[in-house]
Amino acid sequence: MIYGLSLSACLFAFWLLLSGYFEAFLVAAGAGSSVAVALFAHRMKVLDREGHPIHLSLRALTYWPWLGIEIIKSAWNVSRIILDPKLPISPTLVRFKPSQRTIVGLVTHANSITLTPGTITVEANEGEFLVHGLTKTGAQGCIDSEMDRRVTRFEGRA
Amino acid sequence: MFATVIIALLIALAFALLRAVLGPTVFDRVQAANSVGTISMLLLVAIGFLTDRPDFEDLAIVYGLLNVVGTFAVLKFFRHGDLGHSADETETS
Amino acid sequence: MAGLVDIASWICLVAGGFFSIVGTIGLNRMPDFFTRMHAASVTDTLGAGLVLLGLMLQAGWTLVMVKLVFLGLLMFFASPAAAHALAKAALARGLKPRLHEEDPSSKRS
Amino acid sequence: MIDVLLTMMAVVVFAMINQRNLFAVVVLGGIYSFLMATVLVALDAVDVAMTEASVGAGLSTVLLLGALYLTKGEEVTEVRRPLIALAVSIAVGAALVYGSLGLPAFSDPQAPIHTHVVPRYLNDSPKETGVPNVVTSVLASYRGFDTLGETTVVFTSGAGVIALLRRRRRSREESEK
Repeated sequence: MIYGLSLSACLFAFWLLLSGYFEAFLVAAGAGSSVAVALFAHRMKVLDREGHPIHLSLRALTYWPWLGIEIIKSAWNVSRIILDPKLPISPTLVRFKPSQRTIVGLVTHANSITLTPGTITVEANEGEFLVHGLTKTGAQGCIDSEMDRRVTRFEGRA
Repeated sequence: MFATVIIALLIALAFALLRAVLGPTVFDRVQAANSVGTISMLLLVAIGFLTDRPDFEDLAIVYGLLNVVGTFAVLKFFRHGDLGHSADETETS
Repeated sequence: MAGLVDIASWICLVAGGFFSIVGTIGLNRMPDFFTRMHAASVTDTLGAGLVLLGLMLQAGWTLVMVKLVFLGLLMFFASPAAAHALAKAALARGLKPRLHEEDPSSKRS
Repeated sequence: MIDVLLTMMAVVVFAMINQRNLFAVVVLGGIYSFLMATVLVALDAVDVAMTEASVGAGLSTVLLLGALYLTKGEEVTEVRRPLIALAVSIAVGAALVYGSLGLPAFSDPQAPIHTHVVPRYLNDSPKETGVPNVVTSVLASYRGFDTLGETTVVFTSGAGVIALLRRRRRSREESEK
Protein backbone atom coordinates (compact mmCIF):
# COMPACT_ATOMS: atom_id res chain seq x y z
CA MET A 1 0.00 0.00 0.00
CA ILE A 2 2.70 2.44 0.98
CA TYR A 3 4.54 1.58 -2.24
CA GLY A 4 1.40 2.35 -4.22
CA LEU A 5 1.09 5.73 -2.54
CA SER A 6 4.74 6.58 -3.06
CA LEU A 7 4.59 5.47 -6.71
CA SER A 8 1.54 7.66 -7.31
CA ALA A 9 3.31 10.57 -5.64
CA CYS A 10 6.40 10.08 -7.82
CA LEU A 11 4.33 9.82 -11.00
CA PHE A 12 2.34 12.89 -10.05
CA ALA A 13 5.55 14.83 -9.42
CA PHE A 14 6.75 13.74 -12.85
CA TRP A 15 3.48 14.92 -14.40
CA LEU A 16 3.80 18.34 -12.75
CA LEU A 17 7.40 18.51 -13.93
CA LEU A 18 6.46 17.91 -17.54
CA SER A 19 3.30 19.96 -17.62
CA GLY A 20 4.30 23.05 -15.70
CA TYR A 21 0.70 24.34 -15.60
CA PHE A 22 -1.11 24.48 -12.32
CA GLU A 23 -4.78 24.73 -13.27
CA ALA A 24 -7.37 22.77 -11.37
CA PHE A 25 -8.45 20.60 -14.29
CA LEU A 26 -4.96 19.74 -15.48
CA VAL A 27 -3.70 18.95 -11.99
CA ALA A 28 -6.73 16.77 -11.31
CA ALA A 29 -6.23 14.90 -14.57
CA GLY A 30 -2.58 14.31 -13.65
CA ALA A 31 -3.46 13.06 -10.19
CA GLY A 32 -6.12 10.76 -11.62
CA SER A 33 -3.81 9.22 -14.20
CA SER A 34 -0.95 8.70 -11.74
CA VAL A 35 -3.27 6.88 -9.33
CA ALA A 36 -4.60 4.82 -12.26
CA VAL A 37 -1.07 3.84 -13.29
CA ALA A 38 -0.25 2.85 -9.72
CA LEU A 39 -3.38 0.66 -9.67
CA PHE A 40 -2.39 -0.96 -12.95
CA ALA A 41 1.08 -1.59 -11.58
CA HIS A 42 -0.51 -3.20 -8.55
CA ARG A 43 -2.65 -5.43 -10.78
CA MET A 44 0.39 -6.38 -12.83
CA LYS A 45 2.20 -7.22 -9.58
CA VAL A 46 5.22 -5.11 -10.41
CA LEU A 47 4.75 -2.98 -7.32
CA ASP A 48 7.01 -4.30 -4.61
CA ARG A 49 9.90 -3.55 -2.33
CA GLU A 50 12.53 -4.30 -4.96
CA GLY A 51 11.04 -2.23 -7.77
CA HIS A 52 10.43 0.80 -5.64
CA PRO A 53 12.94 0.85 -2.82
CA ILE A 54 11.83 3.86 -0.81
CA HIS A 55 13.30 2.37 2.36
CA LEU A 56 16.74 3.24 1.03
CA SER A 57 16.09 6.89 0.21
CA LEU A 58 17.54 8.26 3.46
CA ARG A 59 20.82 6.36 3.28
CA ALA A 60 21.13 7.26 -0.39
CA LEU A 61 21.71 10.85 0.67
CA THR A 62 25.02 9.88 2.26
CA TYR A 63 26.09 7.34 -0.34
CA TRP A 64 25.51 9.35 -3.52
CA PRO A 65 27.74 12.34 -2.70
CA TRP A 66 30.61 9.97 -1.94
CA LEU A 67 29.95 8.17 -5.22
CA GLY A 68 29.91 11.52 -7.05
CA ILE A 69 33.37 12.39 -5.73
CA GLU A 70 34.63 8.92 -6.69
CA ILE A 71 33.27 9.43 -10.22
CA ILE A 72 35.00 12.77 -10.60
CA LYS A 73 38.33 11.36 -9.37
CA SER A 74 38.32 8.35 -11.65
CA ALA A 75 37.00 10.33 -14.62
CA TRP A 76 39.96 12.67 -14.20
CA ASN A 77 42.34 9.69 -14.16
CA VAL A 78 40.79 8.22 -17.31
CA SER A 79 40.95 11.60 -19.08
CA ARG A 80 44.64 11.82 -18.27
CA ILE A 81 45.18 8.35 -19.74
CA ILE A 82 43.27 9.29 -22.90
CA LEU A 83 45.25 12.46 -23.43
CA ASP A 84 48.57 10.80 -22.66
CA PRO A 85 50.38 10.30 -25.96
CA LYS A 86 51.70 6.90 -24.84
CA LEU A 87 48.21 5.64 -23.90
CA PRO A 88 49.33 3.78 -20.74
CA ILE A 89 46.51 1.26 -20.51
CA SER A 90 46.67 -2.27 -19.16
CA PRO A 91 43.19 -3.76 -19.57
CA THR A 92 42.47 -6.41 -16.97
CA LEU A 93 39.57 -8.66 -16.07
CA VAL A 94 39.07 -9.50 -12.40
CA ARG A 95 36.56 -11.76 -10.68
CA PHE A 96 35.61 -11.23 -7.09
CA LYS A 97 32.87 -11.85 -4.57
CA PRO A 98 30.77 -8.86 -3.53
CA SER A 99 29.60 -8.84 0.07
CA GLN A 100 26.03 -7.62 -0.52
CA ARG A 101 23.10 -9.90 0.16
CA THR A 102 20.10 -8.13 -1.37
CA ILE A 103 19.40 -7.71 -5.08
CA VAL A 104 19.16 -3.95 -4.68
CA GLY A 105 22.53 -3.86 -2.96
CA LEU A 106 24.17 -5.97 -5.65
CA VAL A 107 22.68 -3.83 -8.41
CA THR A 108 23.80 -0.68 -6.66
CA HIS A 109 27.32 -2.03 -6.34
CA ALA A 110 27.46 -3.15 -9.98
CA ASN A 111 26.06 0.13 -11.23
CA SER A 112 28.46 2.12 -9.08
CA ILE A 113 31.39 0.20 -10.54
CA THR A 114 30.15 0.84 -14.05
CA LEU A 115 29.41 4.47 -13.33
CA THR A 116 32.96 5.22 -12.24
CA PRO A 117 34.93 5.57 -15.48
CA GLY A 118 37.74 3.07 -15.86
CA THR A 119 35.85 0.08 -14.56
CA ILE A 120 32.86 -1.75 -16.03
CA THR A 121 30.91 -4.62 -14.56
CA VAL A 122 30.69 -7.17 -17.32
CA GLU A 123 28.85 -9.85 -15.41
CA ALA A 124 26.96 -9.48 -12.16
CA ASN A 125 25.76 -12.70 -10.61
CA GLU A 126 24.72 -13.31 -7.04
CA GLY A 127 28.09 -14.42 -5.72
CA GLU A 128 30.48 -13.12 -8.34
CA PHE A 129 31.26 -9.98 -10.29
CA LEU A 130 33.35 -9.90 -13.43
CA VAL A 131 34.89 -6.46 -13.80
CA HIS A 132 36.84 -5.09 -16.73
CA GLY A 133 39.28 -2.35 -15.80
CA LEU A 134 41.11 0.06 -18.04
CA THR A 135 44.23 -0.26 -15.92
CA LYS A 136 45.44 -3.13 -13.81
CA THR A 137 45.49 -1.15 -10.58
CA GLY A 138 42.04 0.24 -11.25
CA ALA A 139 40.56 -3.20 -11.82
CA GLN A 140 42.16 -4.72 -8.77
CA GLY A 141 41.04 -1.76 -6.69
CA CYS A 142 37.50 -3.10 -7.02
CA ILE A 143 38.25 -6.18 -4.90
CA ASP A 144 37.19 -5.70 -1.28
CA SER A 145 37.03 -2.01 -1.93
CA GLU A 146 35.83 0.96 0.01
CA MET A 147 32.86 0.97 -2.36
CA ASP A 148 31.99 -2.60 -1.40
CA ARG A 149 31.88 -1.69 2.28
CA ARG A 150 29.89 1.43 1.67
CA VAL A 151 27.29 -0.32 -0.47
CA THR A 152 26.90 -3.01 2.17
CA ARG A 153 26.30 -0.33 4.76
CA PHE A 154 23.93 1.36 2.29
CA GLU A 155 21.73 -1.68 1.79
CA GLY A 156 21.50 -2.06 5.53
CA ARG A 157 19.52 -4.87 7.08
CA ALA A 158 17.82 -6.75 4.31
CA MET B 1 29.11 31.79 -24.29
CA PHE B 2 26.57 29.01 -24.73
CA ALA B 3 27.93 28.93 -28.25
CA THR B 4 31.27 27.67 -26.86
CA VAL B 5 29.57 24.69 -25.28
CA ILE B 6 27.61 24.00 -28.45
CA ILE B 7 30.78 24.05 -30.55
CA ALA B 8 32.52 21.74 -28.09
CA LEU B 9 29.57 19.36 -28.18
CA LEU B 10 29.52 19.43 -31.96
CA ILE B 11 33.19 18.46 -32.03
CA ALA B 12 32.46 15.63 -29.62
CA LEU B 13 29.54 14.58 -31.80
CA ALA B 14 31.82 14.45 -34.83
CA PHE B 15 34.29 12.20 -32.98
CA ALA B 16 31.53 9.88 -31.81
CA LEU B 17 30.19 9.72 -35.34
CA LEU B 18 33.64 8.85 -36.62
CA ARG B 19 33.68 5.82 -34.35
CA ALA B 20 30.17 4.87 -35.47
CA VAL B 21 31.22 5.00 -39.10
CA LEU B 22 34.51 3.18 -38.58
CA GLY B 23 33.04 0.34 -36.58
CA PRO B 24 34.58 -2.23 -36.69
CA THR B 25 32.25 -4.39 -34.57
CA VAL B 26 28.56 -3.72 -34.14
CA PHE B 27 29.11 -3.13 -30.44
CA ASP B 28 31.39 -0.25 -31.22
CA ARG B 29 28.59 1.23 -33.26
CA VAL B 30 26.05 0.71 -30.50
CA GLN B 31 28.41 2.36 -28.04
CA ALA B 32 28.92 5.24 -30.44
CA ALA B 33 25.16 5.54 -30.96
CA ASN B 34 24.76 5.71 -27.21
CA SER B 35 27.33 8.49 -27.03
CA VAL B 36 25.65 10.32 -29.92
CA GLY B 37 22.39 10.11 -28.01
CA THR B 38 23.94 11.53 -24.86
CA ILE B 39 25.72 14.31 -26.68
CA SER B 40 22.73 15.32 -28.76
CA MET B 41 20.68 15.41 -25.60
CA LEU B 42 23.16 17.85 -24.08
CA LEU B 43 23.25 19.76 -27.34
CA LEU B 44 19.49 20.09 -27.24
CA VAL B 45 19.47 21.52 -23.73
CA ALA B 46 22.27 23.92 -24.67
CA ILE B 47 20.38 25.06 -27.78
CA GLY B 48 17.37 25.69 -25.59
CA PHE B 49 19.45 28.01 -23.44
CA LEU B 50 21.11 29.67 -26.42
CA THR B 51 17.78 30.57 -27.99
CA ASP B 52 16.42 31.59 -24.58
CA ARG B 53 13.76 28.92 -24.55
CA PRO B 54 14.91 26.39 -21.97
CA ASP B 55 11.58 24.58 -22.14
CA PHE B 56 13.12 22.27 -24.69
CA GLU B 57 14.16 19.96 -21.91
CA ASP B 58 11.03 17.87 -22.22
CA LEU B 59 12.40 16.80 -25.52
CA ALA B 60 15.79 16.11 -23.98
CA ILE B 61 14.13 13.86 -21.41
CA VAL B 62 12.44 11.98 -24.24
CA TYR B 63 15.84 11.65 -25.92
CA GLY B 64 17.40 10.26 -22.81
CA LEU B 65 14.65 7.69 -22.32
CA LEU B 66 14.74 6.68 -25.97
CA ASN B 67 18.48 6.34 -25.94
CA VAL B 68 18.18 3.77 -23.20
CA VAL B 69 15.22 2.01 -24.82
CA GLY B 70 17.02 1.86 -28.15
CA THR B 71 20.23 0.51 -26.65
CA PHE B 72 18.35 -2.16 -24.75
CA ALA B 73 16.34 -3.13 -27.81
CA VAL B 74 19.50 -3.60 -29.82
CA LEU B 75 21.22 -5.54 -27.07
CA LYS B 76 18.30 -7.78 -26.22
CA PHE B 77 18.08 -8.54 -29.88
CA PHE B 78 21.72 -9.46 -29.90
CA ARG B 79 21.32 -11.87 -27.08
CA HIS B 80 18.34 -13.63 -28.62
CA GLY B 81 18.44 -12.73 -32.27
CA ASP B 82 19.52 -14.69 -35.28
CA LEU B 83 23.21 -13.99 -34.83
CA GLY B 84 23.30 -16.92 -32.46
CA HIS B 85 21.65 -17.76 -29.18
CA SER B 86 23.62 -17.93 -26.02
CA ALA B 87 22.13 -20.99 -24.44
CA ASP B 88 23.47 -20.67 -20.92
CA GLU B 89 22.35 -17.08 -20.52
CA THR B 90 19.49 -16.41 -18.17
CA GLU B 91 17.47 -13.35 -19.00
CA THR B 92 17.36 -10.98 -16.07
CA SER B 93 15.78 -7.85 -17.43
CA MET C 1 26.79 37.08 -6.00
CA ALA C 2 25.10 36.67 -9.35
CA GLY C 3 28.46 37.21 -11.00
CA LEU C 4 29.99 34.48 -8.89
CA VAL C 5 27.30 31.99 -9.90
CA ASP C 6 27.79 33.00 -13.50
CA ILE C 7 31.52 32.35 -13.35
CA ALA C 8 31.00 29.00 -11.68
CA SER C 9 28.48 28.02 -14.29
CA TRP C 10 30.81 28.96 -17.14
CA ILE C 11 33.62 26.96 -15.59
CA CYS C 12 31.31 23.97 -15.37
CA LEU C 13 30.09 24.38 -18.93
CA VAL C 14 33.56 24.72 -20.42
CA ALA C 15 34.88 21.83 -18.36
CA GLY C 16 31.89 19.72 -19.36
CA GLY C 17 32.45 20.44 -23.03
CA PHE C 18 36.14 19.65 -22.58
CA PHE C 19 35.47 16.30 -20.94
CA SER C 20 32.88 15.41 -23.58
CA ILE C 21 35.50 15.95 -26.25
CA VAL C 22 38.10 14.01 -24.27
CA GLY C 23 35.72 11.08 -23.91
CA THR C 24 35.01 10.94 -27.62
CA ILE C 25 38.68 11.31 -28.47
CA GLY C 26 39.21 8.30 -26.23
CA LEU C 27 36.45 6.55 -28.15
CA ASN C 28 38.68 6.85 -31.20
CA ARG C 29 42.08 6.32 -29.62
CA MET C 30 41.43 3.19 -27.60
CA PRO C 31 42.47 -0.05 -29.23
CA ASP C 32 39.50 -2.33 -28.58
CA PHE C 33 35.84 -2.30 -27.75
CA PHE C 34 36.03 -2.72 -23.98
CA THR C 35 38.57 0.02 -23.50
CA ARG C 36 36.46 2.29 -25.69
CA MET C 37 33.58 1.81 -23.29
CA HIS C 38 35.68 3.29 -20.49
CA ALA C 39 36.37 6.35 -22.60
CA ALA C 40 32.69 6.74 -23.45
CA SER C 41 31.77 6.63 -19.80
CA VAL C 42 33.84 9.78 -19.25
CA THR C 43 31.48 11.59 -21.62
CA ASP C 44 28.46 10.01 -20.01
CA THR C 45 29.34 10.89 -16.44
CA LEU C 46 31.65 13.84 -16.08
CA GLY C 47 30.94 15.57 -19.40
CA ALA C 48 27.18 15.34 -19.18
CA GLY C 49 27.15 15.98 -15.45
CA LEU C 50 29.21 19.16 -15.67
CA VAL C 51 27.24 20.55 -18.62
CA LEU C 52 23.98 19.89 -16.81
CA LEU C 53 25.36 21.41 -13.61
CA GLY C 54 26.47 24.52 -15.46
CA LEU C 55 23.08 24.90 -17.08
CA MET C 56 21.38 24.37 -13.72
CA LEU C 57 23.36 27.26 -12.29
CA GLN C 58 22.19 29.36 -15.23
CA ALA C 59 18.57 28.35 -14.77
CA GLY C 60 18.28 29.28 -11.11
CA TRP C 61 15.45 28.02 -8.94
CA THR C 62 12.87 27.32 -11.62
CA LEU C 63 11.01 24.41 -13.16
CA VAL C 64 13.75 24.28 -15.76
CA MET C 65 16.24 23.42 -13.06
CA VAL C 66 14.02 20.64 -11.73
CA LYS C 67 13.86 19.20 -15.23
CA LEU C 68 17.64 19.34 -15.51
CA VAL C 69 17.98 17.54 -12.18
CA PHE C 70 15.59 14.90 -13.45
CA LEU C 71 17.60 14.56 -16.64
CA GLY C 72 20.74 14.10 -14.57
CA LEU C 73 19.10 11.43 -12.42
CA LEU C 74 17.87 9.66 -15.53
CA MET C 75 21.38 9.44 -16.90
CA PHE C 76 22.74 8.50 -13.50
CA PHE C 77 20.49 5.43 -13.34
CA ALA C 78 20.19 4.49 -16.98
CA SER C 79 23.68 4.85 -18.42
CA PRO C 80 25.43 2.23 -16.23
CA ALA C 81 22.64 -0.23 -16.91
CA ALA C 82 23.02 0.29 -20.64
CA ALA C 83 26.83 0.06 -20.41
CA HIS C 84 26.61 -3.15 -18.40
CA ALA C 85 24.16 -4.69 -20.86
CA LEU C 86 26.42 -3.68 -23.73
CA ALA C 87 29.51 -5.23 -22.15
CA LYS C 88 27.65 -8.38 -21.22
CA ALA C 89 26.18 -8.77 -24.68
CA ALA C 90 29.59 -8.24 -26.28
CA LEU C 91 31.18 -10.85 -24.04
CA ALA C 92 28.31 -13.29 -24.56
CA ARG C 93 28.67 -12.90 -28.30
CA GLY C 94 32.30 -13.93 -28.08
CA LEU C 95 34.08 -10.60 -28.32
CA LYS C 96 37.26 -11.15 -26.35
CA PRO C 97 38.71 -8.18 -24.54
CA ARG C 98 42.35 -7.50 -25.36
CA LEU C 99 44.14 -8.02 -22.10
CA HIS C 100 47.37 -6.62 -20.80
CA GLU C 101 49.41 -9.81 -21.10
CA GLU C 102 49.06 -9.88 -24.88
CA ASP C 103 51.31 -8.04 -27.25
CA PRO C 104 50.17 -4.42 -27.02
CA SER C 105 51.05 -3.71 -30.63
CA SER C 106 48.62 -6.27 -32.03
CA LYS C 107 45.55 -4.33 -33.04
CA ARG C 108 42.34 -6.23 -33.10
CA SER C 109 39.69 -5.43 -35.65
CA MET D 1 25.35 24.68 -36.84
CA ILE D 2 22.62 23.20 -39.00
CA ASP D 3 25.17 22.86 -41.81
CA VAL D 4 27.48 20.87 -39.55
CA LEU D 5 24.68 18.56 -38.49
CA LEU D 6 23.53 18.09 -42.07
CA THR D 7 27.06 17.20 -43.13
CA MET D 8 27.20 14.63 -40.35
CA MET D 9 23.90 13.19 -41.54
CA ALA D 10 25.26 12.87 -45.05
CA VAL D 11 28.31 11.04 -43.67
CA VAL D 12 26.03 8.64 -41.78
CA VAL D 13 24.02 7.99 -44.93
CA PHE D 14 27.14 7.10 -46.91
CA ALA D 15 28.25 4.78 -44.12
CA MET D 16 24.83 3.12 -44.26
CA ILE D 17 25.07 2.63 -48.02
CA ASN D 18 28.47 0.99 -47.74
CA GLN D 19 27.42 -1.25 -44.90
CA ARG D 20 26.33 -4.81 -45.63
CA ASN D 21 25.60 -5.82 -42.06
CA LEU D 22 21.99 -4.88 -41.43
CA PHE D 23 22.38 -4.43 -37.67
CA ALA D 24 24.94 -1.79 -38.26
CA VAL D 25 22.51 -0.13 -40.67
CA VAL D 26 19.79 -0.11 -38.02
CA VAL D 27 22.15 1.36 -35.45
CA LEU D 28 23.34 4.01 -37.89
CA GLY D 29 19.70 4.72 -38.71
CA GLY D 30 19.12 5.47 -35.04
CA ILE D 31 22.05 7.89 -35.06
CA TYR D 32 20.63 9.52 -38.18
CA SER D 33 17.30 10.04 -36.44
CA PHE D 34 18.95 11.64 -33.42
CA LEU D 35 20.83 14.05 -35.68
CA MET D 36 17.67 14.80 -37.66
CA ALA D 37 15.76 15.57 -34.48
CA THR D 38 18.52 17.92 -33.37
CA VAL D 39 18.35 19.72 -36.72
CA LEU D 40 14.60 20.08 -36.31
CA VAL D 41 15.08 21.58 -32.86
CA ALA D 42 17.59 24.02 -34.31
CA LEU D 43 14.91 24.92 -36.86
CA ASP D 44 12.52 25.60 -33.96
CA ALA D 45 10.17 22.75 -34.80
CA VAL D 46 10.14 21.14 -31.38
CA ASP D 47 7.01 19.07 -31.87
CA VAL D 48 8.26 17.56 -35.11
CA ALA D 49 11.58 16.85 -33.40
CA MET D 50 9.74 15.06 -30.63
CA THR D 51 8.01 12.86 -33.19
CA GLU D 52 11.22 12.22 -35.09
CA ALA D 53 13.04 11.23 -31.92
CA SER D 54 10.35 8.89 -30.66
CA VAL D 55 9.37 7.36 -33.99
CA GLY D 56 12.70 7.47 -35.80
CA ALA D 57 15.15 6.66 -33.04
CA GLY D 58 12.91 4.68 -30.73
CA LEU D 59 10.07 2.92 -32.45
CA SER D 60 11.51 2.23 -35.87
CA THR D 61 14.72 0.85 -34.36
CA VAL D 62 12.68 -1.64 -32.38
CA LEU D 63 10.44 -2.48 -35.35
CA LEU D 64 13.37 -2.94 -37.71
CA LEU D 65 15.06 -5.20 -35.21
CA GLY D 66 11.85 -7.17 -34.92
CA ALA D 67 11.82 -7.49 -38.70
CA LEU D 68 15.46 -8.57 -38.68
CA TYR D 69 14.55 -11.29 -36.22
CA LEU D 70 12.46 -12.86 -38.96
CA THR D 71 15.08 -12.48 -41.68
CA LYS D 72 18.84 -12.69 -42.02
CA GLY D 73 21.34 -10.23 -40.63
CA GLU D 74 23.42 -9.85 -43.75
CA GLU D 75 22.34 -8.07 -46.86
CA VAL D 76 22.51 -10.40 -49.86
CA THR D 77 24.53 -9.21 -52.79
CA GLU D 78 22.53 -8.02 -55.74
CA VAL D 79 22.21 -10.59 -58.52
CA ARG D 80 21.41 -8.13 -61.30
CA ARG D 81 22.24 -4.49 -61.62
CA PRO D 82 19.56 -2.31 -60.05
CA LEU D 83 19.36 0.11 -62.94
CA ILE D 84 15.57 0.46 -62.99
CA ALA D 85 15.45 1.15 -59.27
CA LEU D 86 18.22 3.71 -59.65
CA ALA D 87 16.37 5.43 -62.48
CA VAL D 88 13.12 5.54 -60.48
CA SER D 89 14.93 6.96 -57.43
CA ILE D 90 16.62 9.63 -59.49
CA ALA D 91 13.34 10.54 -61.20
CA VAL D 92 11.47 10.83 -57.90
CA GLY D 93 14.31 12.83 -56.37
CA ALA D 94 14.35 15.19 -59.35
CA ALA D 95 10.58 15.63 -59.13
CA LEU D 96 10.84 16.46 -55.42
CA VAL D 97 13.62 18.98 -56.03
CA TYR D 98 11.55 20.51 -58.85
CA GLY D 99 8.59 20.74 -56.52
CA SER D 100 10.65 22.43 -53.83
CA LEU D 101 11.53 25.18 -56.31
CA GLY D 102 7.88 26.28 -56.26
CA LEU D 103 7.83 26.71 -52.47
CA PRO D 104 7.81 30.22 -50.98
CA ALA D 105 11.11 31.49 -49.61
CA PHE D 106 12.13 30.34 -46.12
CA SER D 107 10.18 32.27 -43.42
CA ASP D 108 8.49 34.53 -45.99
CA PRO D 109 5.73 36.36 -44.08
CA GLN D 110 3.55 36.56 -47.22
CA ALA D 111 3.58 32.79 -47.79
CA PRO D 112 0.10 31.24 -47.96
CA ILE D 113 0.70 29.20 -44.84
CA HIS D 114 1.12 32.35 -42.77
CA THR D 115 -1.85 34.28 -44.15
CA HIS D 116 -4.88 32.00 -43.98
CA VAL D 117 -5.71 30.10 -40.84
CA VAL D 118 -2.49 30.30 -38.85
CA PRO D 119 -3.04 33.84 -37.48
CA ARG D 120 -6.34 32.75 -36.03
CA TYR D 121 -4.74 29.71 -34.38
CA LEU D 122 -1.96 31.79 -32.96
CA ASN D 123 -4.15 34.64 -31.74
CA ASP D 124 -7.36 33.03 -30.64
CA SER D 125 -6.57 29.44 -29.70
CA PRO D 126 -5.87 30.09 -26.00
CA LYS D 127 -9.20 31.94 -25.73
CA GLU D 128 -11.19 29.49 -27.81
CA THR D 129 -9.91 26.20 -26.47
CA GLY D 130 -8.21 26.90 -23.16
CA VAL D 131 -5.23 24.76 -24.15
CA PRO D 132 -1.89 26.41 -23.33
CA ASN D 133 0.10 24.97 -26.24
CA VAL D 134 -0.88 26.05 -29.74
CA VAL D 135 0.20 22.82 -31.43
CA THR D 136 -1.75 20.77 -28.92
CA SER D 137 -4.82 22.92 -29.38
CA VAL D 138 -4.69 22.46 -33.15
CA LEU D 139 -4.21 18.71 -32.88
CA ALA D 140 -6.58 17.95 -30.05
CA SER D 141 -9.23 20.62 -30.43
CA TYR D 142 -9.53 22.07 -33.94
CA ARG D 143 -8.74 18.73 -35.51
CA GLY D 144 -9.99 16.64 -32.63
CA PHE D 145 -11.99 14.11 -34.65
CA ASP D 146 -9.20 13.77 -37.15
CA THR D 147 -6.76 12.96 -34.35
CA LEU D 148 -9.20 10.55 -32.76
CA GLY D 149 -9.57 8.63 -36.01
CA GLU D 150 -5.82 8.68 -36.58
CA THR D 151 -5.11 7.35 -33.11
CA THR D 152 -7.68 4.61 -33.54
CA VAL D 153 -6.14 3.52 -36.83
CA VAL D 154 -2.60 3.53 -35.44
CA PHE D 155 -3.64 1.68 -32.30
CA THR D 156 -5.55 -0.94 -34.25
CA SER D 157 -2.74 -1.55 -36.68
CA GLY D 158 -0.23 -1.73 -33.84
CA ALA D 159 -2.35 -4.28 -32.00
CA GLY D 160 -2.72 -6.25 -35.25
CA VAL D 161 1.02 -6.26 -35.89
CA ILE D 162 1.75 -7.42 -32.36
CA ALA D 163 -0.84 -10.20 -32.65
CA LEU D 164 0.66 -11.39 -35.93
CA LEU D 165 4.26 -11.34 -34.73
CA ARG D 166 3.38 -13.12 -31.51
CA ARG D 167 1.80 -16.01 -33.31
CA ARG D 168 4.65 -16.36 -35.74
CA ARG D 169 7.20 -16.48 -32.96
CA ARG D 170 5.33 -19.03 -30.92
CA SER D 171 4.82 -21.36 -33.88
CA ARG D 172 8.52 -21.11 -34.68
CA GLU D 173 9.44 -22.10 -31.14
CA GLU D 174 7.09 -25.06 -31.39
CA SER D 175 8.57 -26.17 -34.67
CA GLU D 176 12.04 -26.00 -33.15
CA LYS D 177 11.13 -28.37 -30.37
